[in-house]
Amino acid sequence: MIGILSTLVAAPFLAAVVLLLVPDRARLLVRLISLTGAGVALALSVRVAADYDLDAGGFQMPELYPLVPAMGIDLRLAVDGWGVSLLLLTGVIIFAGVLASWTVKERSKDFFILLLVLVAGVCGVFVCQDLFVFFLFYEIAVLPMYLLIGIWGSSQGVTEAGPFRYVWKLFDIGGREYAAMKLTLMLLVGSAVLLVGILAMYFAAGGTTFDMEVLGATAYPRDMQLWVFPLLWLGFGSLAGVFPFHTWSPDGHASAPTAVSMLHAGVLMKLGAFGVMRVGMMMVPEGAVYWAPLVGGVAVVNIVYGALSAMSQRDLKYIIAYSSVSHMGIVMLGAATLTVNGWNGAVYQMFAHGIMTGLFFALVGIIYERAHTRFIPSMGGFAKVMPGVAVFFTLAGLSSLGMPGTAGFVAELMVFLGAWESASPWWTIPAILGAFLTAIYVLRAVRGIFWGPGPDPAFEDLADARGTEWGALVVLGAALVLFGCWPGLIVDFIDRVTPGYLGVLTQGVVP
Amino acid sequence: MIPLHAYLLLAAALFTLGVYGLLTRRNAVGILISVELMANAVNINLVAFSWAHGGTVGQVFALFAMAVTVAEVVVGLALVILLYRSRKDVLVDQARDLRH
Amino acid sequence: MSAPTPFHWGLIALLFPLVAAALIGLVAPLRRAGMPAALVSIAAALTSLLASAVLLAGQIDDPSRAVVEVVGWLPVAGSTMAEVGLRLDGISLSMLLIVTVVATCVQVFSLGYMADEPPSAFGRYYGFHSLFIFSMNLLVLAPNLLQAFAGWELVGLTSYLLIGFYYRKPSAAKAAVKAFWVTKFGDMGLLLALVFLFAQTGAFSWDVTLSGGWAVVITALVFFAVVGKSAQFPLHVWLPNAMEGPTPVSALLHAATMVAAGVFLVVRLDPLFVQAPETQMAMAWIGAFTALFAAVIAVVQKDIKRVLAYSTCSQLGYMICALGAGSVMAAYFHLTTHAFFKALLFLGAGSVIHAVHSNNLADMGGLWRKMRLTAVTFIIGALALAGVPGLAGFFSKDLVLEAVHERGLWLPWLALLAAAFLTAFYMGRVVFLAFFGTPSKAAEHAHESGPTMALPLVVLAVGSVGAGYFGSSFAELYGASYSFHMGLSGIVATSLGLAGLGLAWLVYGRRSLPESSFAFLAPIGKLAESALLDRMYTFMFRRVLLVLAGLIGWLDRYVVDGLINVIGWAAIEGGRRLRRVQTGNVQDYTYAVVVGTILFVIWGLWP
Amino acid sequence: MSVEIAPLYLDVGLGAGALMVLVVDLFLPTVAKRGLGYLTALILAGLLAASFFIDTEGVAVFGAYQGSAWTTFFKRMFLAAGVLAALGSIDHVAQHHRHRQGEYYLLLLCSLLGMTLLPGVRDLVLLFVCFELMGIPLYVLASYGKNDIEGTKAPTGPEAGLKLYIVGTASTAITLFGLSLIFGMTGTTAIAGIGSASASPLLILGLLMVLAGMSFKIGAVPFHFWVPDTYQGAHTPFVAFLSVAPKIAAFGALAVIFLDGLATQQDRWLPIVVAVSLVTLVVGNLSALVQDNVKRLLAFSGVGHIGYMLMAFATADAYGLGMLLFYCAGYLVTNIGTFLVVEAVAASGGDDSISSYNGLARRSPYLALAMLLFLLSLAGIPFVIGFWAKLSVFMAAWKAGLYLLVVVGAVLAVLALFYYLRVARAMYMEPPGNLPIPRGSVSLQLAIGICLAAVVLAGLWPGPVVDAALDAARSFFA
Amino acid sequence: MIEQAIFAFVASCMLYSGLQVVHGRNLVHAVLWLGVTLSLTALLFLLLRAPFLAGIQILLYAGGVVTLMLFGIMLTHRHGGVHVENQQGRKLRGALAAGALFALMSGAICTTGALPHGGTAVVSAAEIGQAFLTDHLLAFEVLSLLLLAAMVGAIALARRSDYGEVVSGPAGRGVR
Repeated sequence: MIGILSTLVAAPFLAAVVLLLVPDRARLLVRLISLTGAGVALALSVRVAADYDLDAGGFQMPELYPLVPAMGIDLRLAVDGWGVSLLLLTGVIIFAGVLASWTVKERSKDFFILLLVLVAGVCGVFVCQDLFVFFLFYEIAVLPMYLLIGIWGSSQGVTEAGPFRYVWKLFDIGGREYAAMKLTLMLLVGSAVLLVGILAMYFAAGGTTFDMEVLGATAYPRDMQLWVFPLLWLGFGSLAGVFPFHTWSPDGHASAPTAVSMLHAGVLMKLGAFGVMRVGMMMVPEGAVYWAPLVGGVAVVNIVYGALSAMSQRDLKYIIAYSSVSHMGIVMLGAATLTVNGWNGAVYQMFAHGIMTGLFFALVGIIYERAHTRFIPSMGGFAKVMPGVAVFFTLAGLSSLGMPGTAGFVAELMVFLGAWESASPWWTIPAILGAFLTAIYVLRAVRGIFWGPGPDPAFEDLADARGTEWGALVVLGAALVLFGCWPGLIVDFIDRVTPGYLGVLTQGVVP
Repeated sequence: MIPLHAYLLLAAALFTLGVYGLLTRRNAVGILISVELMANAVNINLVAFSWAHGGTVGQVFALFAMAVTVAEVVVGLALVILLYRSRKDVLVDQARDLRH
Repeated sequence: MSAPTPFHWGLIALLFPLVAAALIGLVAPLRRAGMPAALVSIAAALTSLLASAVLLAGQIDDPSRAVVEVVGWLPVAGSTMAEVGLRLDGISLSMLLIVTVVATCVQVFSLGYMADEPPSAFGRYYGFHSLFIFSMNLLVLAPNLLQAFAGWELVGLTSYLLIGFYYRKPSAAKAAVKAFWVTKFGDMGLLLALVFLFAQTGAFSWDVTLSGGWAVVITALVFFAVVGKSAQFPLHVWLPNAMEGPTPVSALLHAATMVAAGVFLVVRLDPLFVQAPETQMAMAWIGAFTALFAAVIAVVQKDIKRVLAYSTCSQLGYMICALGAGSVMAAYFHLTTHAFFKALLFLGAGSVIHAVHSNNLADMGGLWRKMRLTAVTFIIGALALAGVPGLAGFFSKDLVLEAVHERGLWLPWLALLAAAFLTAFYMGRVVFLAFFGTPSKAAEHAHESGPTMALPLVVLAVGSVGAGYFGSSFAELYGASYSFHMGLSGIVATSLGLAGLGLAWLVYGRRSLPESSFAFLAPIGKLAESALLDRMYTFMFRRVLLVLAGLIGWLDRYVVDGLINVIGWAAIEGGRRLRRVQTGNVQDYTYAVVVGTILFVIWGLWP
Repeated sequence: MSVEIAPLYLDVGLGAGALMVLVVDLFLPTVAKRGLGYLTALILAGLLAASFFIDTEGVAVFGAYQGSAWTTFFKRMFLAAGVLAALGSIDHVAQHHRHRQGEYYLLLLCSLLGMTLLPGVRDLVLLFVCFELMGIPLYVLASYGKNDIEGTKAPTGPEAGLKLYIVGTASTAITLFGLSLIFGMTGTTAIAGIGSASASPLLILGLLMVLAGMSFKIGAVPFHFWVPDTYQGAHTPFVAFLSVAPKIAAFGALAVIFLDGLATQQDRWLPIVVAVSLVTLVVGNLSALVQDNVKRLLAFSGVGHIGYMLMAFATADAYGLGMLLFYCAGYLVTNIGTFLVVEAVAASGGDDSISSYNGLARRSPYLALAMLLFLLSLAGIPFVIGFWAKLSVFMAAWKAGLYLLVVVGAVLAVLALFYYLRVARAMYMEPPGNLPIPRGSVSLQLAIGICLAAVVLAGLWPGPVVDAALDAARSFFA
Repeated sequence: MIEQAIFAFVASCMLYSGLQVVHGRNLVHAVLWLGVTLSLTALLFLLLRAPFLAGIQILLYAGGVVTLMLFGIMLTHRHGGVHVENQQGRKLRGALAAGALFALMSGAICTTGALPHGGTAVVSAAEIGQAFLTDHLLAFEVLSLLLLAAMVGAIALARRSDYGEVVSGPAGRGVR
C-alpha cells in the first residue's frame, strides 16, 4: 500500500516521466499534464492537511521503505505541523507556477519536466524523516535550477567595476549561464559542507541509521555540537540566503524564468531555513544555543543589508531578489530566537514569504514578458495599462512590508515578539527597522512602475494579465489575504509541534 | 663469499642507470634499452635472493620476469615501428600532439 | 430570531463597509460602472451609521455598558495569543458615530465633487472609501491593541491609496508615499510597543498595569506613532502634502477621522498613560508646540487646503496637549467637535475648489455672492474653529485650555492661547479672502454646487453648531463629568479669538491695515515656507539613506559577490597553471613517475 | 594442494573464449568480422550470467588462487565492463580497423582474463604475471586509435599507445624491483607469507616501489600524466574500457598486496595513500576545469575519481573496501556510458570538443539525457548511482577518521560539477547550429542503454549493490 | 677470494657497460653494450649458482632481445640517424633523479643489517620445471596466454593495414 505522502512526492515526478513520453509539439497536452501533476500535488497537500490530526500532533502518516539498509538509509516519510504548512505552500506555488508558465514557448516540455522534478524534490524534503534522504531530496531540488535558469533564463548587463574587475574577463558576469552556474555551485558547496555535518552526526550516533528521530535523540558531545552546528547552519544557510553566502540569489532570481523564480524564492529558500531549524537546531541543540547569537546577528544583518541593497537596485527583479534576502533574514531571526513565537513566526514567515514572493515574481514575469524590460526608470504609469497587475503588485508589496491583513504581518509580528523574548532582545530593533526600509523600497518600486504619468508610447499597448495568469495571481493573492486575516489556519499546524520541539531543545534534555 | 649486499648494490646501480637512460633518451628504442637494463637489475636481485634463501622460487620468479619482459619488448618494438610509420621518426619528444 | 444584540449591530457597523469594499474590488463590472459602486458604498456607510446610532442610543441608556466579544486569532503554545473582535463601550461608540457620520457626509459630497472622474476611477474611489471606513471601524472597535494596530495600519494604507488617487500626477504620487513612509516611521514605535507590551503582559489588552519604567517606554513608543499619524511636530510634514488627494478625502481622513486616530488611541490607552507622567508631560509640550507652530505656518499659506491642513495639525496639537494634561474628556470632546467643523471646512473648501478649479486663495474672492450656502456653512465652520462662543469649537477648546491650566502647564497654556488667536486670525483671513472682496477671474464663473454637495455641508454645519451642547452626554459616555463654566481660560481665549477675527477683518476685510505692516513677521513666513524640516528629511532620505543603500548595493555586487567570483577565478587559474605541466613529452611523464617514486621512498623510509 | 580449478571456471571460460575468438577469426571473411564483436559480447554476457549460478569459491591450483565473494564481485564488474566495451566497440572497430578486428577482441579478452584473476591471486609471481597479462594487451589496444587532431596528419593512436607503454613499462620495472625486494626480505612469494617479516628498510623500499608502480596503473598523481594523453589519443570505446576496468583491477591487486599481504606495515604506506588521495583529488579536478576536449576532461575527472577511490582504500577496513567496491561498480557503468556517448557523438561527424555537443538536447534528446545523467552520476548527484558511490566513500572515510579528505573531497565534488555542467551547458543551452544528428549504431545504443538503466536503477535502489559489495569486502578480510 | 675478485671484475664491467648503454651517443653501440651487460649478468648468475638461468639469460636476453633491438633500430633509422644527442637539461635532471634514487636504495640496502646468506646449492633445471608445474602452474598458464597476446598484439600493430591505404572489400582477406 502506497501512502499519501509517497504519492504526493511521486505525483510531480510521475508527471515528469509521463511528459518525457509526450511529443514536443503537443503543447497543450504538455501543459495539461504538468498542471495535473501540480494540481495533484496541491490537492494531496490539502488532503494531508485535512488528514493531519491536530489533537495528536507530532509526526503522522508514517511510511517506511528500505533503501540502503547497509548504510542505515531508508525512505522514511512522515509529516508534522511544519511539514503540512510547507507542503501547502509548495502546492500553492507550483500550481500557480505552472499557470504562470503557461506561455513558455521555447522547449516547454523540457521546462515542465525539470520544474516537476524540482517540485518532487521539494516535497520530499518536507516529508522526509531520514536525514540522508532529506539531503538527497534537497540536492534534487537544487539541481534542475541550473538548466532551468541556463536555458530559459534571461541575462542582464552588469557594469565592470570594483576591486575584482579582472575576474570579469573570465566569467560572463550578468549572463544567465553565469547566474545558473553560480547558483548551482554555491548551493552545492553548501550541501557539501552540510554533508560533512550530517556524516559527523551519523557516526557520532553510532553509524547505524539516518533516522532523524534517532539522530535527534542522540546526545552528542558538546564539543562536537559546537562545530557541527555551524556546518549545518552555513550548509543549509547558503540556500536560505544567509549573508554573505546570498550572492547567488540576486543573480539567480533575476535570471531565472518566472515559474522558477517563484519556486526558488518561494519554496527552495525555505528549504534552507527549514533545514537549519529541523536539522541544525533540533538535532544539535547545544550548538544551536551556543551559536544562536551569531545566527540571529547575521539574520539581522540580512534583514537590513538586504533591504538596503534592494533599495539601491533599479532592476525590478533584483529588488525582489534582494527583498527575499531581507525576508529570509526574518525567517532566520525567528529561528535564532529559540522561542515558540519566534519559531512559529519563522515557519509562518516561510509560508507567507513564499506566497508573497511567488506573487511578486509572477508579476515581474508578466511585466517583463510584456515590456521586455525590468529597468524601473524606463517604466512608469503602468497602472493605466495593467491595473490588475498593479493591484496584485501592491498587495504583494504590502505583505512584504508587513501590512496587517496580509500573511506577512502575522509572521513578522510573531518573529518580533519572539526576538524580544530571546536571549538577545536588541535584534528586535533593527528587524523592525528593516520592515520600515521594506516599506521604502517597495513603495518606491510601486511608484516607479505603476504610478506617475505615462506610460511611454512604447508601452501603451501592454496588456494586463490574462487567462491562466489571472489564475496564478488570484490563487496567490487570495492566499496572501486569507492567511493574513485568518492565520490560525496555518499557525495551528505549526504551533502544534513547535513547543514540543523547543522544549526538547532548550532543556537540553533528550527524551 | 660475496655478501648479498654487493649484489643488491650492483642491481640498484644498474637499475638507476636504467632510470637515467629512461629519463634522458629521446629515441624510443633507447628508452626500451634502458627499461631492459632496469629489468635486468631486477633479475639480479631475484637470483641473488634466491641464492640467499635457497629454493627455486626466486629463480622461477626471475624466469617469469624475463618472459614478461621479452613480451613487453616485442610489443614495444612493434609500437616503435608503428610510431615510425605514422610520424617518420621515433623521437619521443617529437610525439607531442596530445598535450595540455 | 431574537432581537439583534449590540454585538450584531457592531458587526454590521464593522463589516458592511468591508463587504462593500470587497464587492467593489472584486466585482469588476460594478467598479467600472462607477455610480452603482458609489451607491453600494454609500449604502454600506449609511447602514454602518445606522448601526452605530442604534448602538450609541443604547449606550446612552446604559453608559457603563461594555460589550466585548472576541474570537481567538493567533495561537501560541496551544493557547490563544491574540484575539480579534469587538469592544463596544462609550469611547468606541462615540468615535464610531463620528466616523460614520462624517464618512457618510463625505461620501455623499463626493457624488458631486468626483462626478467628473471616469466611471472606473469613481468606482475605485468608493472602493477605497469603503475600505477606509472598515479600517477605521476596525481600529475604533478594537478589543485590544493588536487589532487596533491592524486598523491603524490599514487606515494608513487607505490614506496612501487615496492621497495617491490621482496617481498619474507625480506630486500626488510623491505625497502618497511620503505620507505612508512618515506614518510608517512612527508606526515602528507602535509595533515595538506591541512587542514590549506582549513581552511584559503576555497580551495586547487595553488596560494594563505596568511597572513604572515600562509604562513610560511603551507609552512613549505609542506616542511616537501618534506623532506620526496625528501629524505632530516633527512628523507633521506629510499632512500638508497629503492635500494632493481629492478634497473630500482630506476632509474625511486628514481632518476628521484618521489623523484623530492617534488621539483616539491615547484615549483608549489612557489607563496606561496615566501610569507614565513623563510621557504625558512630553505630550503636553509637543502638542502645545505643534498647535502654535502649525498655526503660525497656517497664517502664511496661500493654498486654502494647506491652511486647513496646518490648522488640523494645530488643532490636533490641542488634543494631544489636553491628553498630556491628563484630560481625556477635553481631548475627546475637542476631537468630536473638531471632526464636525473641520470636515465641514474641508468640504466647504472642496465646494469652492470645485467651483473655481483652483486651490489658491488668490483665485477666489467674492464667492459670497455666487455660493451662498457654501459661504454660510464655511463661515459657521470657521467661527466654530475660531472658538466663537456658542459654536462647538468654543466649548471644547475652552475645556482643553481649562485642563491645561488646571494642570499648571503654564507655557503650553500660553502657547495654546497664542494659537487660539492665530487660529481665529487665519480662519478670518481665509473667509475674507475667499468669500469677500473682489472676485478673481476664476471666481467670476463660480456657482453653487448641486444638492449632493450641499446636503453634507448642512448636516455638518448643524453638527458644528450643536455638538458643543452635548458635552455632558459625552462626558457620561467616558465616565467623566462635565459642566460648562466660563473660567479664566475661556474668557482669555474667547477674547483672543475675537481679536484674531477682528484683526483679520481689518487686514483682509476692510483692508484698512496693509499686509505690509506685518513685514516684521516675514522671517517667520520665510521660515515656514522654506520647510526646513522637510528639507532635512529629504536630505536624510536622499543623501544619507539612498547613498548608504547605494554603497551597500555596490559593496554587495562588487566586493562580497566579487570575492565569490575570485574564488572561482582562483580555481580556474589553478587549473590553467596545472595544464601547462602536461607538456605532451613522455619523458616528462616518466620523470614524474621517478620523482613520485623517490618521494614515496623518502616519505616511507624517513622515520 | 591440488590442481583444483573449480573456482576458476569463469576464468577458464574466458581463456577458452579468447581462443575461440582467435580460431573463429581465422575462418571469417572480413565483412563478417563484425560478428566477432557480438561473439565476444555474447561470451562475456554468458559468463556474467553464469557467474550467478556457478560457485567459484575456494582455493585453486596449489593455493595460488582463492575464489570468494570478493573475487566474484570483481569478476562480474569486469565481465560487465567487457560486455559494454565489446558492444560499444563493434562499429568503431569494424569501421576503422576492419582488418584487425579479431586481434582487437582477442586482446580485450586476454586483458580481461588478467583482470578477473588478479583479485584472487595468492602469490606474487602470479600477481605479477596477471598484472602484465592485463597490461600488455592494453598497450596494443591503445595504439588502435585513429582519430586525428587538429593541425596534424598523424594518427594519434601510436602516440597514445607509446605514452602508455613507456610510462607503463617503467612502472612495471619499478614494481618488479619492489616485488623482488619483498620476496628477498620475506623469502616467499605467497601473499600469506609476506606479512610476517619484520619491517626492514629494504622491505619498506620494496613495498613503496610496488605502491609507486601500481599507482601508475590507477593513474594517481603524480603517475597520472599518461592518462589524458592516452584517453584523447586512443579510440573512444576502448577508452571506456581502459578508464575503468584496469583501474578497478589494480585496486584489487593493491588490496591483495597491501591490505592482505602487507597489512602489518600499514603505518608506512597508509599515510602515503592518504596524501596521494588528497593530491589526486585536487590535481585531477582542477586540471579538468579548463579542458575543452571532452575526452581529456573526462580523463582528468577520472583522475579525480581515483582520488575518491584511494580515499576509500585508505580506510584499510572492510567497510571502506566494500564502499570502494561499490564506488567502482558505480563508476564502471557511469564512465563507460559516458565514453560511449562520446563515441556516439564523435562517430557521426562530430569530434571530441565540447562545442560538438552544442544543442545535443535538440539533435538527440535521449542521447543528451543519457549524457546528462551520466555526468550527474559522475558529479555525484542524487538518484543516479554516482551519488551513492560518492556518499559511500565519504561515509567510509569519515568512519575511518579521514576527515580532511572528506571535506576536501566534498568541496571538490562541487568544483567538479562545474566542468561536468560545461558539457551539460553545451548540450542544453547552446544552439545546435549545423551539427549532425548523432546516429549511434544499435549495439552502441544498446550498450548506452544498459549503462543508463544501471545508473538509474541502482541510483533509485542501491541497496542490493551495496550489500553485495560489503559482503565481498567482508569475505576478503575473512 | 677468487669469487670476490670475479665478482668485482664482472660488476665493474657491468657498471661500465651499463653506463655506455644509457649514455652512449650511438644507439647501435648502446644496444651492443646492452648485450655485454646482459651477458655479464649471466656470469653473475653462475656465481649465484643458477646455471639454468644463466643459460636462459644468454639465449633469451643477450641473444633475443638484443637482436630484436637491433632490428628495431634498423627499421626505424634509414641512414645513420642513430646519433641522437640528449638535451643537456634533461641529462642533469635525469642524473639528479637517478642519483637520488640510487642514494635512497643504497641507503636502504646498507641499513638493512641482517640479510640471509646464500649457500652453494645449485638449483637444477628439473627443480625449476617441477616448480613450474606445481606451485606456479597457474602463472605458467597465464604466461603462455600473455605471450600469445603479446605476439598477436605485436603483429596487429606492426602489420601494415588500416593506416594510409584503404583495403577494400573482401579482397582484404588476403592480407593476413
